[in-house]
Order: sequence, then C-alpha cells, then structure tokens
Amino acid sequence: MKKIDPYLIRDDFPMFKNKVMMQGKPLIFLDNASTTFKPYAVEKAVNAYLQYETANSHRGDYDLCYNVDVKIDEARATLAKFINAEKREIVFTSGTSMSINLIAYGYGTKYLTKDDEILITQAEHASNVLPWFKVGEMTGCKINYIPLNEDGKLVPENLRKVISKKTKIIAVAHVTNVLGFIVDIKEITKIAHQYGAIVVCDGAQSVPHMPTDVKDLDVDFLSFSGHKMVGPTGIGVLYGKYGLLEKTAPFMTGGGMNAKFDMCGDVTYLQPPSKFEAGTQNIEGIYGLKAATDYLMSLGMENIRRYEDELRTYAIEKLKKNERVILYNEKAESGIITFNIKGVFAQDEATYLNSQGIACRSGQHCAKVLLDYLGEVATVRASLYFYNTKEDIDAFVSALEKGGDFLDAYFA
Amino acid sequence: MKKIDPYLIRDDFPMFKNKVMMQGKPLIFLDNASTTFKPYAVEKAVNAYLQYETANSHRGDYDLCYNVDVKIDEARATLAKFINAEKREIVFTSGTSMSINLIAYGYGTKYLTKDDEILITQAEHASNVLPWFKVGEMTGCKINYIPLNEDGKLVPENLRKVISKKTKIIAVAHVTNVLGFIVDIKEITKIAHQYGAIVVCDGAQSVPHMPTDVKDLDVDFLSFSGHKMVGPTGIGVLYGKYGLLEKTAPFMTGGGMNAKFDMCGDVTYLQPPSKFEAGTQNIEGIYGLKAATDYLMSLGMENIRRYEDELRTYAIEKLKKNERVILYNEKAESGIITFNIKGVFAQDEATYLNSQGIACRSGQHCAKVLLDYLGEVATVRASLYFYNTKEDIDAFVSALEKGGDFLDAYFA
Amino acid sequence: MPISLDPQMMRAIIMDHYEKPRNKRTPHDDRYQMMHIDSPNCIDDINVFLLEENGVISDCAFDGIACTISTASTDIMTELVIGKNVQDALYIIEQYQKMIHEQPFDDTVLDEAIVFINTHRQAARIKCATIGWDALKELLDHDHKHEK
Amino acid sequence: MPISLDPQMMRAIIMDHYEKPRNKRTPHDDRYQMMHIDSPNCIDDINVFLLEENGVISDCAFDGIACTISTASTDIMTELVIGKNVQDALYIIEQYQKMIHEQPFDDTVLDEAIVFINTHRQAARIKCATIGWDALKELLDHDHKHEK
Ligand SMILES: Cc1ncc(COP(=O)(O)O)c(C=O)c1O
Ligand SMILES: Cc1ncc(COP(=O)(O)O)c(C=O)c1O
Repeated sequence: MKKIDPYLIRDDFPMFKNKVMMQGKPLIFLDNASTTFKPYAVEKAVNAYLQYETANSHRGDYDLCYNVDVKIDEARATLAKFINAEKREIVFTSGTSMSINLIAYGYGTKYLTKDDEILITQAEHASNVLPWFKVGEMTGCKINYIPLNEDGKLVPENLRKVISKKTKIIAVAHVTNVLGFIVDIKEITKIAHQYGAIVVCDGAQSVPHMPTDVKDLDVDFLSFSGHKMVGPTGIGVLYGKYGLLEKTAPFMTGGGMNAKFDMCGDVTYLQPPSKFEAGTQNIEGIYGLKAATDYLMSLGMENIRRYEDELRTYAIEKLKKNERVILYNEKAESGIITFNIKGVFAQDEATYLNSQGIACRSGQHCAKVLLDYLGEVATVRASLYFYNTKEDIDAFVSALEKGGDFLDAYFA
Repeated sequence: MKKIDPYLIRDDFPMFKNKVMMQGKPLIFLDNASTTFKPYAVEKAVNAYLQYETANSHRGDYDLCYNVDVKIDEARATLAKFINAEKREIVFTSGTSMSINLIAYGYGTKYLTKDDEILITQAEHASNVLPWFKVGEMTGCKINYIPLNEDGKLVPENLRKVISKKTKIIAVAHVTNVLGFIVDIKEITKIAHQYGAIVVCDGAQSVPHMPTDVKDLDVDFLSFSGHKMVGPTGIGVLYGKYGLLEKTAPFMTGGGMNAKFDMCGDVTYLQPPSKFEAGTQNIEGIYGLKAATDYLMSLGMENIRRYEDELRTYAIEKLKKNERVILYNEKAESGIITFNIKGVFAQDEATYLNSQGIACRSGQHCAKVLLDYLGEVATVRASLYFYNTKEDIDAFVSALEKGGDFLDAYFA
Repeated sequence: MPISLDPQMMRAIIMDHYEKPRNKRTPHDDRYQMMHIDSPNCIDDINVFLLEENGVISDCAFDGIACTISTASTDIMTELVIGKNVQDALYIIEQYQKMIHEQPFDDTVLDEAIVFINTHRQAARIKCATIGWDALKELLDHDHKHEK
Repeated sequence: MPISLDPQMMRAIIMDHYEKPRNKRTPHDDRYQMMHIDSPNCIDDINVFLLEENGVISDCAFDGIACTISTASTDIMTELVIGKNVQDALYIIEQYQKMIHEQPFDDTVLDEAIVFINTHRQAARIKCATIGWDALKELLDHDHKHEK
C-alpha cells in the first residue's frame, strides 16, 4: 500500500502552493471537519465547464448539451464506484443537509405515523436532527435518542436496549462531527433490519476519511457533501437502495424530474435518480465532485485513513503532555480532536490560535444538543486531513503551550 | 446610454475566446433561455474561493472564515441593489426551482386551506407548476388557470376575470420560457393585492434580460437563477418582502439556520435570510453570482434589454421571409423566438441546426402544458443574449433556408 | 464490418418507414405484453407490444408519439424481429446497440437497420434511435427471467 | 484620535469586567425593557435590560451566557450609559461602533471602552464586542420611534 506523503500532496493544492497566510503567518488549517481545500484537479474540472463546456443538461439536442449529460453520467458512475453502489442509486443534491431533508420529507413524512418512532443520538449534527423533528411535527411520530456510552460514543448494545417494533428509522452519523467516534454502522444496520427499521446514515464526516462500502454496511440511505472531501461546495450525494429510492417521494419538484403532466394535476415523475433532481443542477459542482472523487481514489481511502490515524496519535500524545488541555475524545478514531484550555473560553482560544495563523473551530459545532451531554457550552475542535503534516501538529501543540494569555490576540 | 457592442463583449467570455466549436463548426449559441455563458470575471471569482479563500461560512473564529462571511454579505448587498431590495430580503437558493419550492412549501402549505385557490397560467415552466400541484395535494386548495389571450400571453384583464376572494397566491412568470412575452407584473400585482392575494413571480427569464425593481413591481416573492444571468449553476435567489419571509417556514432545516434546539424538540430558527439557508451554502456559487451581477450592472440592464430587442427585430424580419418557418410568438418582446419548420419535427430541425454548429433547443421546453394550447407537441426555440451578434442571426436564418433535408445531419 | 451506404438510400429508407410505418398500431389483444417508454429529451412517448408464442415472436408493434428517427428505427426493428425466436431477437438487438455505440458488430443480421450507423454523429439522437429497441429488450429480458 | 494604550492595562480592564461584571443581573421589574440577542457564531446569548425615565437611562444591565469579550464590552457599556440621556447614549454607541469599524471617532466619550480598539485585528470577534451595544441601540431606537 502507498504511504501518504503530505509534502508531495500539498503541491496539488492551490491553498498551499499559493502560500495563503493568516494574520501574517503561514496558514495551518485544522478545520477540515468544517470544509476542506480543493486540489487543482477540482478547479480544472470546474473551469472546464465554465470555459469550454457551458450548456444545460438533459435539455437539448446539440452536442454541447449532450456532452454535459455524458459528463454527469460519468460522474454518477465514479461516485457509485467510490461507495460501491450502482449508478442509478446516486442522487445529486446540494449537500448532506439537503440529502437528509430529502429523505426526511420524501420517506419520513410519507411512511411514518404517530405510532412510529425515529431514533437518533445526542451526537448528531443539526442537519441530522432538525429534519427529523420536522417529520415528528408533520406525522406525530416520536423522536427518541439512543443513549451514548460514557465516552459519548454510539455503541450497538445501546441500540439493542431501545429499539422496538415501533422504530422505523434510525438516523445516525457514521462519524460524528464533535467527538469523531467511528460507529459500527454495519452492526447498527443489522439490528435495525431485524426490527424492520431502515438506517439513514450521515456520512458527512466518514466518507471523506475512510473507505465506504454501502453494500457491506448495508445502509439504506447515505448522505455526504462534496466540500468536505476536497470537492466544491453546493454539491453532495444521496445514496439510496434503489427500491427505497423508488418508494421515496420527491422533495423538490420542477423541470427535469417530471415525465409529463396535464392540466388536471396528474403528474408522472421520472425514475430515480432523475426524480429527485428538479431544476438545473449544480453542473460545475458535479464536474468538480467527480474530480475530487477521482483524486481521493487515486490516493486510496485506506491510505488516507491510516495516515490520519498516525497523525492523530502523534497529536494526542503531545497534547496529553500539556496540563492545561482538557481532551474530550481521546479514544476517538477519526481525525477530530475536541478540547478546551482550562479557564479559557473556547471562542477566545480559537481567536488566540487564529492570531498564530492556526485555523480551528470553536463553538457549539452545530451539534448543540451534545453540549448538554458534554457539560460544556463550547469546545474547540481541531480536525485533520491527509494534507496536514506533523509540523502542523507541532505548531498547533506549541501554540497551545505558549498561549499564556489569550487576550494577546488583541494586543500583539 | 451605452450601446452594447457584442464584439467587444465576446472578449470577456472564455467560450468565445476559446473558440469552442460544435460539429467542427464555429459555435453559434442560441439557447440562452436554457443557460448562459460565463465571463472571465465569474470564473475568477469562483477560483478565488477555490484557490485562495477556501473556508466554510458563519462557522468559525478565524480570519479565513470571517472573510467568507464578509464576501457573502457583500454578495447579498450586490444582489439586493440589482433588484432594488434590501439585503436581508435576499435568500440564496440553488436556483429558481428551489426558490419556488421553498415558497410553495414554506408559505403555501402553511397558509392555504381547501377553500383557497392558487392561480397560475398554462405558460408556466414545470418548476412553477409542480410545486403548486403539491400544495394542492397537501392542503386541498385548488390550482386554477388564468386564461391566456389569443397570442398565448397573460394580460391583466384576464386575471380580473377570474380572481376572487378565494385567490391566495398568483404564481406567474414575468417572462415565460416558451413564448417569451413580457407580462405586466406591476398591474397583476396591483389587482392581486386588491383581493388580498400575493404574487410569486418567476423571474428566471426576466431578471437576466431587463431591469427589475421589486419595489416598483411590488411583487411579494421573486425567484431567479444565477446560471441564466452569466453566473454559475447551482446558485439562485429568492427575494421576499421581509414581513413575508418572516412568516414563511423554512423548507430545508439543518446547520446554520437554527439558533438553538433542545432535546424536547423546541427549535429556535434564526431570522431570514439565514433561516432558509440550511447547511453549507454554494459558496463559490455565491462568489460567482456576485461577479455575474456586477458584470451585468456594468453593462446596464436597460442597455441589454434594448440590444436584445434590436437583435430580435432583426431576426424576426428575416425569418418572416422564409415561408417554411412557422413563428409562434412574433409579437413577443423578449429574445425568445419559437418556431417550427413546416413538415419537420422540432427535434429533427434542432439536430440539423446542431450539424451546422447552431445550438437551439427543441422539445417541450418544460412548459409541457402549454403545448396543448399551442397545438404543437414540440417546437424549436432560439433565445438570444447580449453577446449574440447579427452574424449569429444571419447564420441561423441561412441555415434554416438551406436546410433542405434535416436528415442531412445524419449523412453529412 | 460497416458497409458504405449511399446517403440517398439511407434517407429514403428512413423516410419511408417514418411516413408509412408497417407496424405502428395498438393491438387490442390481452395476449400481448406492453412496455411504455418515453424520453424527457425528445417528444418520444411510445408503447411497444410483443406477442410471444412458444419462444417465437409472432408479432411486434408500437404506437404513440414519436419523432422521425424513433419511428423509423422502431418500425424497422419490428420487421426484423417478427418470426424470430427470442434468442435471435436478442442477438439482433445486441448487434444494433453495438453499432449505435460504435463497437464492432455483426452487420449480417441488421438489414435496413444499418441506416442508423451514423447516429453517433448526432449523439443527442441516440436515445431516439434506440428507444424502441430498449423497450423490446426489456420485454424479452423480463420474459426470459420468468421462464427460468 | 486613538491614544496609545498599554496592552497590560487593556488586558487588566477586560479581565476585571469579565470576572467582576458590575451590571450582570436580571432586574425583576416590569418597567424595564428587554432585548434578547444571540449569535450563531459565538456562545453569546444575552438579554439586555434598559430602564429609561424621562429621557434619562436610569439603569442598564445584561444577563446570560457570554464570552470574555462580550461580557466585558457589554458591562463597560452599561457603566457608560447609566445616567446619560438617550441622545448622549446613542452618541456614545455610535462612537464605539465607529471605533470598532476603524472609522474616525470621538474618543472623549468612550472611557474604558477604548480597550476594544484593536478588535478589527480579530474580525471574527467584532460581533462579540458589539452584541450588547447593538441590543441597547435597538432598544433606544425603538423607544425613540414611539416618542414621535
Ligand atoms: C420560466 C422559468 N422558470 C423556472 C426555470 C427553472 O430554473 P432552474 O432550472 O434554474 O431552477 C426556468 C429555466 O428553465 C424557466 O425558464
Ligand atoms: C456529521 C455532519 N452531518 C451533516 C453536516 C452538514 O453538511 P453540509 O453543511 O455540507 O450540508 C455536517 C457538516 O458540518 C456534519 O459534520
């Protein structure tokens, strides 16, 4: 297997080649759970559309237009290969949030009733909570929580304790964005299916960082975002087992997704995935997402995972030597490191890191509910990707050590 | 006033500078109602994000992230200026289709009941029909049609004939995509408001081609797409009067649009426009849309309108000399020309034009209902923009004259 | 491999089948299987009918709204498959699809269908030239599965 | 124009107001007007209270969850405006906002609030340094409108 060399890899990324600075210091980007940098290949694909291939998709009879259709079809095939799905099971959306809204609306509100239950956890991102609350509102079904274990992790045993015949949907992240534990989704799915429930997996934090095989995991739906996997913003994917996609109602309606309709209101929708792709798509986004996916596959997802793991271990070891650091997820397996500095507000610490050219995210991380659980109103999160180096970690660790007074950021 | 010089303008567009060919012939692009070419300025703005400014928006405490917020705010201000709205009345969406779905869902299904009525016309695009059908399905309200006049145009008199106290929403295009008539929206709005109805205006074909002043038109909602106004795909706008946006429920829910929520399902949403912008936005799309808008404003929307008018008059005059051409919208005021060649199927004619390097769109144009009205199952549409030249028209007209046998395209 | 056809001939064949299709009709007979197929890109919206008896295609027809290319190609197909057994029909369909997609194909079974050999030049029309063939293939595949 | 302040002093002032805020409390009195304000970017989630009597701000307080910067800046604000009339308070707020946004401002009315003069260097925290001030301004503007 190929070993990741982040120094070589950085040459592929304009944000590094252009030597982008922050606060007059070389940028150290540790906010990869929020969004990721894009390789030149992505920019090139986007520009190909903007400069040489501009046309709308499935709407015309000329070559330029046909070419767009072919490219979109190829992108769908690439994404399918990436997660071991079939091409027709890949729906393009504007991102994870839309993917989940689509299922919540098109499946949840259609099939659930007031006697049913949706199970989520306290660790879910707002985008994997609020749409289900809405299903609750619209159908009267209950939203209940699978308890996390003492580390804040979802473990299959805890699902077994709460699942019942009433459970119709289990909506959980493969990797959560605050604590970064990798969930045993395969086991979750097995249990769910025993009870006739479906698993809607939020892959926003997992798909970019590790191999994903939807057939092996046997998840029913999977969502992820392009921008978190070195692709463009405004584009993402909803994977669904084909039979379930057929059963799912469209979320948005409009041009391109209907076969025909008449004045009486009878509408025939196209088959999935077209059924869900109303209106003009984010075409350059699709081009860019394909390029991003090709890029990740060329590195190898297993290699990426292994390298991130190595980097995390290196960071945790060093951080543990700093007594002022409170680590919230030492045992997590992903590149997400959540911490606070004793006596310093998370936002203030992030501001201090910013003054040192280091990008971390503080705050409630969207998973606002979880913070009741952590007992902290806010934390700081550093999140890694394959282009981060040990030097990045060193700079980060030493900034945390030196940062005597966070207010220095104001006066330095 | 500045006169548009398309030859100078073409230098701003990579699709022209790169001399893109089709079927080995110089490309003549007459499918601008479908999508439009992008100037270098748009590509530059998109690349700025991808190469120098990558970060997520409203989610962090470092400069890179803050900069994205500032840019998005500036983009909102630019779009507001473009249509004479307030900044907080500009909601970013993935395009017209999503904008209309948002209102249909967030306003239509919330406030309409089975005794209410929505008025549309037979000339609407699928994206301005199907979402209303859905409102009908969900609330039981009626979808009725304002009859078009003999030319296929919506005239205010006809609205007066059918509007009643039951009418709650009037959803019509300012310019329709098949026949291209400019509707007197100001008068439509006046009548609507006398009856307490709101006007949801589909601006997909109008905003890119003429000045739009939402205050003057007094429309309640207005939707348009970036890609039809030299901007990126996957980005568009929903304008709404602020009071109405406040009353509108979010369509998508998720990260970035909620102030907070707790385990009991109580959610507090942010104020508009944030309330409607769930999940990571199409950030480079927003950058590109701002650049597109600046570009259009620098040309001047009135100049664009005047130039397109001149070009259309020139084309119509020439087309009328060809006895085989059936014109369906001679009297329309926009750059949309809808026709057939006697005895030739629309698709076949478009294929023939393709073989000549000319991009026109054939088919049912999404406004499938209208074709019952036109009495034609399909038509060909040529649609102009400010970068088209008289030479484009000449080539088009002469291709139609020469095109003895459309099957030539197969054997040439 | 592809023989060089005279454009005049090709055109005449297409127009002939378009203007006087041999099997454009709706059989009102319960023994027929039907497949509806349409395309969001073209006007095409047709039903394809199949009557299979003892593994032989005893009748094949189509009806609906269709452009020149889809009418002619579907009509030529019906003529080609009537009287053939399922295996042979599937073989013909396969060769036709190979031809359309510019792959090596067996031209001995395609007869008039060869006129569509240049369809790739107008790639947006590939769907029109194959829509009836796709429908028939699905009908036959479906049938075949049931037999197993 | 901006005087050069000693960083040590500035830090001490901020920490002092953060650790021992003078007016962080919820007055239980119906005569107070209240404005709730929060920020999706920071933890800040506060109520600002205003008691205005005969055009004079007789009390101003705040309460809730707030970071160092927002606590200190809001607390300093409350001290500055108590006892001032509405016009003067609005003037002070205006000068503060100008300072934060690097425009020329009248430093004679800002007193300790001057410690936030470098906030622009950490632009993401501008919201924290102004959240309480924005809330008070809205309360005063609103009041003013009613008077007309
Ligand atoms: C009148 C009209 N409305 C709506 C749309 C849909 O726009 P979009 O595909 O960008 O969502 C179009 C574009 O084809 C249109 O012409
Ligand atoms: C676990 C998880 N789910 C969902 C999302 C939402 O993704 P997006 O903003 O791309 O829609 C995120 C991103 O922040 C996430 O981390």
